[in-house]
Amino acid sequence: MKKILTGNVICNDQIANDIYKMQISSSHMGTIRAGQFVNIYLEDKSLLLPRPISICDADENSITIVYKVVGKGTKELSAYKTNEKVRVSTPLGNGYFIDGKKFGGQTDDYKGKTVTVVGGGIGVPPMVLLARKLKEKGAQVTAAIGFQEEPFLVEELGKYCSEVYVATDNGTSGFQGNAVQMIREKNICSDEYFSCGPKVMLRALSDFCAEKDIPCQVSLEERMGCGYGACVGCTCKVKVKTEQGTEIQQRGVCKHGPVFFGEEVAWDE
Amino acid sequence: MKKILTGNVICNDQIANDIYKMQISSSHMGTIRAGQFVNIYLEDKSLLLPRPISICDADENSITIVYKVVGKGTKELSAYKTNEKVRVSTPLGNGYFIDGKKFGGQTDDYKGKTVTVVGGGIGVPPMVLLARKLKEKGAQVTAAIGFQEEPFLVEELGKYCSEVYVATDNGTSGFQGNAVQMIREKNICSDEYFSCGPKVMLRALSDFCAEKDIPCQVSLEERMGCGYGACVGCTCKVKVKTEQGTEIQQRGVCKHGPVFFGEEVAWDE
Amino acid sequence: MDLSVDFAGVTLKNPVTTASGTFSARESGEFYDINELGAVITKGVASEPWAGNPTPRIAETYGGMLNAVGLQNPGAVAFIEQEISYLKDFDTRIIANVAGRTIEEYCSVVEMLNETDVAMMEINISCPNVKKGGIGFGTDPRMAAEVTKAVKAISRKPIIIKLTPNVTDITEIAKAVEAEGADGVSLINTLLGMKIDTQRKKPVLANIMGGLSGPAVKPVAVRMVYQVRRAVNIPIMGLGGIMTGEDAAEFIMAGADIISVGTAALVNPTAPVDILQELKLYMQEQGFKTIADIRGAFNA
Amino acid sequence: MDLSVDFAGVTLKNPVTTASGTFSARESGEFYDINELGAVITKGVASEPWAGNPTPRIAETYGGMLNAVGLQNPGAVAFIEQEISYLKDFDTRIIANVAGRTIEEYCSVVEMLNETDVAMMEINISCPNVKKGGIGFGTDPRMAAEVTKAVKAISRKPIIIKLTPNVTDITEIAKAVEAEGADGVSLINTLLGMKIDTQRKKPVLANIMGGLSGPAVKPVAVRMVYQVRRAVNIPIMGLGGIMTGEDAAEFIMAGADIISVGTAALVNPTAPVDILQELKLYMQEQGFKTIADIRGAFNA
Ligand SMILES: Cc1cc2nc3c(=O)[nH]c(=O)nc-3n(C[C@H](O)[C@H](O)[C@H](O)COP(=O)(O)OP(=O)(O)OC[C@H]3O[C@@H](n4cnc5c(N)ncnc54)[C@H](O)[C@@H]3O)c2cc1C
Ligand SMILES: Cc1cc2nc3c(=O)[nH]c(=O)nc-3n(C[C@H](O)[C@H](O)[C@H](O)COP(=O)(O)OP(=O)(O)OC[C@H]3O[C@@H](n4cnc5c(N)ncnc54)[C@H](O)[C@@H]3O)c2cc1C
Ligand SMILES: Cc1cc2nc3c(=O)[nH]c(=O)nc-3n(C[C@H](O)[C@H](O)[C@H](O)COP(=O)(O)O)c2cc1C
Ligand SMILES: Cc1cc2nc3c(=O)[nH]c(=O)nc-3n(C[C@H](O)[C@H](O)[C@H](O)COP(=O)(O)O)c2cc1C
Ligand code: FES
Ligand code: FES
Repeated sequence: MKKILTGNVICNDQIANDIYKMQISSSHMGTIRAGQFVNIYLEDKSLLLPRPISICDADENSITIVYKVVGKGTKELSAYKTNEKVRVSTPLGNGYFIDGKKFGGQTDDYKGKTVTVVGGGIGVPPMVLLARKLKEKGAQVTAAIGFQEEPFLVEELGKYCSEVYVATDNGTSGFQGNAVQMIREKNICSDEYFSCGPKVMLRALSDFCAEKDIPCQVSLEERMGCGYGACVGCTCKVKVKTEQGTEIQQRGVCKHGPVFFGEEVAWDE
Repeated sequence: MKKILTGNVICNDQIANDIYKMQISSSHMGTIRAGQFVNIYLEDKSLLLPRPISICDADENSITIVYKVVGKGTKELSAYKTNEKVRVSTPLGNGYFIDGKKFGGQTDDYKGKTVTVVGGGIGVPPMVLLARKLKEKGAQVTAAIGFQEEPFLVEELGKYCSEVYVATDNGTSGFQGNAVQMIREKNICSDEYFSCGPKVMLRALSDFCAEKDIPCQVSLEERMGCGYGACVGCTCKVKVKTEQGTEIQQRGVCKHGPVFFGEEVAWDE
Repeated sequence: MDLSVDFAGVTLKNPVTTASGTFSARESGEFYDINELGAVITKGVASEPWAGNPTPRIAETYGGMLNAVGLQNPGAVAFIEQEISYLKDFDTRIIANVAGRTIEEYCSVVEMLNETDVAMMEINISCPNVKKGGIGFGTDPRMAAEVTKAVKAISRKPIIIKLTPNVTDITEIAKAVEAEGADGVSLINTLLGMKIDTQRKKPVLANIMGGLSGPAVKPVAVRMVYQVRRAVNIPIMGLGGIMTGEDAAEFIMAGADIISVGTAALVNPTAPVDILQELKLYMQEQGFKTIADIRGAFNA
Repeated sequence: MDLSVDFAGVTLKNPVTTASGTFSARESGEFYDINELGAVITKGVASEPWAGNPTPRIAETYGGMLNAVGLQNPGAVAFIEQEISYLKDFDTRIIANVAGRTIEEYCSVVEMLNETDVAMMEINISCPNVKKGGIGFGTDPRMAAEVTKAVKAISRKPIIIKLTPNVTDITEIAKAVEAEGADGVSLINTLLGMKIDTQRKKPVLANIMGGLSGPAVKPVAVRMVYQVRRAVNIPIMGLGGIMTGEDAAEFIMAGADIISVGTAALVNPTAPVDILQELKLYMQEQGFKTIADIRGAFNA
């Protein structure tokens, strides 16, 4: 059964401008797949809906999230102190497909493969757990991450990646430009790409991978109601091959996603 | 100007079953008259309206309130810890008329007078400050206070009263019955009576005083909106002598009260 | 304590149901045991698949939310195959919520559902009537009556008409559908609302307007249940902002026979079963033995 | 930055006003400087004193409140003597809110106010029409038009008609009053609601039903302002749940020319001036120089 748990804040630190990292102790989280998210239920009673936040990292007894303060909910979160309670769901969504169970192309065995995790801004956090899992599966992992100005999670990614390429919009750190431009210019090659970030970036990466005919997974974001598939609030459009040719169908981002294959997403719809 | 201040909780202790005493540090409270109340503004954003609570006691830099947990708002209050912030208005309402300014009958000079403060249940708290002020003005103060079961503030009243008579509905402490029955049976005589508590008790006291032709002030309670006279939510009916005889008029409890003269209240309306 | 209720000729083991559009059999079933509920009400289903509205479809408001899902649904055939066939094995009643843009569309869904395990059908007449320029069927007593008459003529299951609150006088609509034989009414659907993002300077919802639900609207819902209870004799399903067991009791006092939990299930996935537990607790505290006792205790 | 606005031919130094029934000159003036506001709108006043409803008149709901004050007022004569004569010395516009149970009553107040310092009159047509069995004037376009026509014929000040949200189509009412010469409309008045105390098993309000206001209703208000803006050409005063400067901007984007602060002033006595400050801050951040800039930036 899925559940809403009450966890304890282990730490909640600002790691960059407006960016916070919170570690939450919570047993009973169950199996966690990279790319899954949790719903955070707020205390402010004027705000009813949960806030979906990607799992950045996890161990037996805790999960770590990294979030940006953009409104009242994340503002509330940023004020939580060590040992305060936080209500959080067990993992939601499918996460990245790296278990070789779904979709023929993927395999559980990443030995000898090179993969690149591509994160943009607040899409960087889920890349940490993903890089770790991919490394555990034997892949050689590269990270290509882009920020507006101030990079974060570079060190964490460094633990699991052989190389961490950083881009910033204004060039204050690393490459000047976005992560996909950097991949092109630095010719960062891989057998597979995994990504989370702004839609424009995901699309650019998807186009890049299509050109090269390399598999690519992207994590989409959509405004959510329930976060668990009950309200049909969060659909995106995907291309589905049917007997009559390709059909545009709708998929719940929270339930069928948030991760989709780049080629599957109907970017223009 | 009236204000909403942010005070600090100095202490917030349970003093009886469901009854709490909170001391709030707050400079800038201005002059405080006995029988005035403050509006407490809550943190729970689903609850918009302030909670009116009588001032139980006050010194230069703090006020003390005593409240009963009856719903969500008072439940929230009961959880406030020392040093937490609490938003509170400066004093509201008129309080008891003991300054001889209003209404011909009253005089500032209570020397040699005997007065009785009569409190019922959660109407007992404002009697503490009142007893103190009356004692300061030279009166000999008696307290007659009634409770359902568990008495509170007996000691505090003892500081300012020559005698504190306690009644409980079930007789577990002191007199068995209500405060006004006790006054009648124990023949607690006075030059003036002051009271706060359930409407039935106030009325019984008012009847008692009318029989004896002794002045009597009662503090009424009404469901409030604003608490400062803007919304006309909290009216009560009073008898007003006009040229055409006695007329029933409406008065705002928060603004013109909460204290009225017993003979003035139109109890049957 | 006996929580069972008879509603439009069907016995429910308790009065708690899930509001249409906020319950999905498999997904909600991952959080609690569906068997505990008196009935489940499924998402609006039309005769053919509907794509619904573009995203964003959801906005949060003070104590409430807006949705403009636009009745996205896979059509009755897929719905029966996927949802009803799954739900029929649970020990709970199935109430199917039916959408349509013409009377013919409503009727076609009702005919298909006649053959299934649904216990009743709830007709959502807040849908825009495409033949009448998109005006909601539910805002005009005559149109509401027409839909009711047409579906009653062919339905082999009890018909509940779901009323919209966006009307001057909801009792008029309730009386009109009662006169045409509706077996019950449910209310309220969402209030039409809108939110503007003052940072982006545009409406939050792609559809501009959407339906307001959640605790913010509860006082309107309770008022309407109270009014409708005094206007018609058919049973009432009450909903709109129910978040707690006492909220459920409030609707029952106002005149509801059974209640539905909608937005609360987004705020807290186990809300329907939690509310059922709280309702039991409340009844215990008050010494109420039956649902009828709750209603009986109320005096206005 | 220039916050001034022209509203129905009257210039206000800024668009922030106080909603009728939630402002009292002396009492509100104990918390802030009334001179700061664009205008103050006074409590509903009738030709003769009204006693209003019995207490309790106030109930709290999730993110909102119910009131059933019942338009208690001392009558126009006392009102002019006590309130207008006090307010006229402030550097703010006075808008008098007018109540009536017959067209004659409305007209009699308007005649009395003609002679005073009020800048405009806001006609509250949510009042029950005693000649038509207590149906609100504001729920029927014909009745709304009749009131408008009658008061326009005698008023020497601009007439704002205050619309009720408890209608199927608010644009119909807005168009009807525009056609009869209303100089502006204000919306929304309160939504009809009800709350039951499940411990005491009776309605919280002595009057059973009351008017819902506060942030809970804001999405309904914004939607109606947006709809009315597209239906009529006269200026709009927007209100309903405004709690912050950005809420005020939201109403302006939706189509309001000026806004009113009601329930917020009970939640926080200095709300009207706080909201004005926040609105200025928001305009600064966004680089807006005038109120028209806010509206202009919106694109649906
Ligand atoms: C699957 C998923 C994973 C996410 N992971 C992360 C993460 O790891 N770290 C992180 O900082 N953010 C993440 N987000 C975005 C995060 O959910 C929003 O930033 C957050 O809900 C905003 O809440 P708020 O109350 O602070 O802002 P609000 O005041 O509600 O809104 C401020 C702005 O935030 C955006 N927003 C609000 N709610 C959502 C929502 N439910 N989905 C998307 N955008 C929204 C809107 O653009 C809005 O204008 C994720 C979103 C999704 C859907
Ligand atoms: C002038 C005045 C002075 C008061 N002084 C005190 C005091 O010193 N100590 C104390 O414990 N209480 C006092 N009260 C009562 C106190 O305001 C209420 O108990 C409190 O507001 C309840 O808030 P709640 O959220 O806990 O309860 P809610 O959940 O709001 O309501 C629970 C019950 O409390 C009662 N109640 C709620 N709001 C009010 C209100 N504004 N006025 C009266 N009754 C209300 C109702 O009967 C309601 O059914 C005073 C009330 C007034 C008007
Ligand atoms: C996301 C969402 C989807 C909804 N879909 C439907 C629907 O398909 N058919 C329907 O009749 N009502 C639908 N509704 C309305 C609810 O069933 C209910 O009437 C309304 O939300 C009020 O109840 P609540 O406040 O408990 O949510 C939907 C509501 C929400 C929030
Ligand atoms: C206590 C109270 C009294 C009111 N009295 C009046 C009134 O006399 N005349 C009127 O037109 N509106 C009256 N209203 C309605 C408000 O002016 C306003 O239209 C409504 O409350 C919505 O705005 P808000 O959510 O900002 O309060 C009253 C509202 C409240 C809360
Ligand atoms: S957010 Fe409710 S279905 Fe995805
Ligand atoms: S509570 Fe608003 S006038 Fe008294």
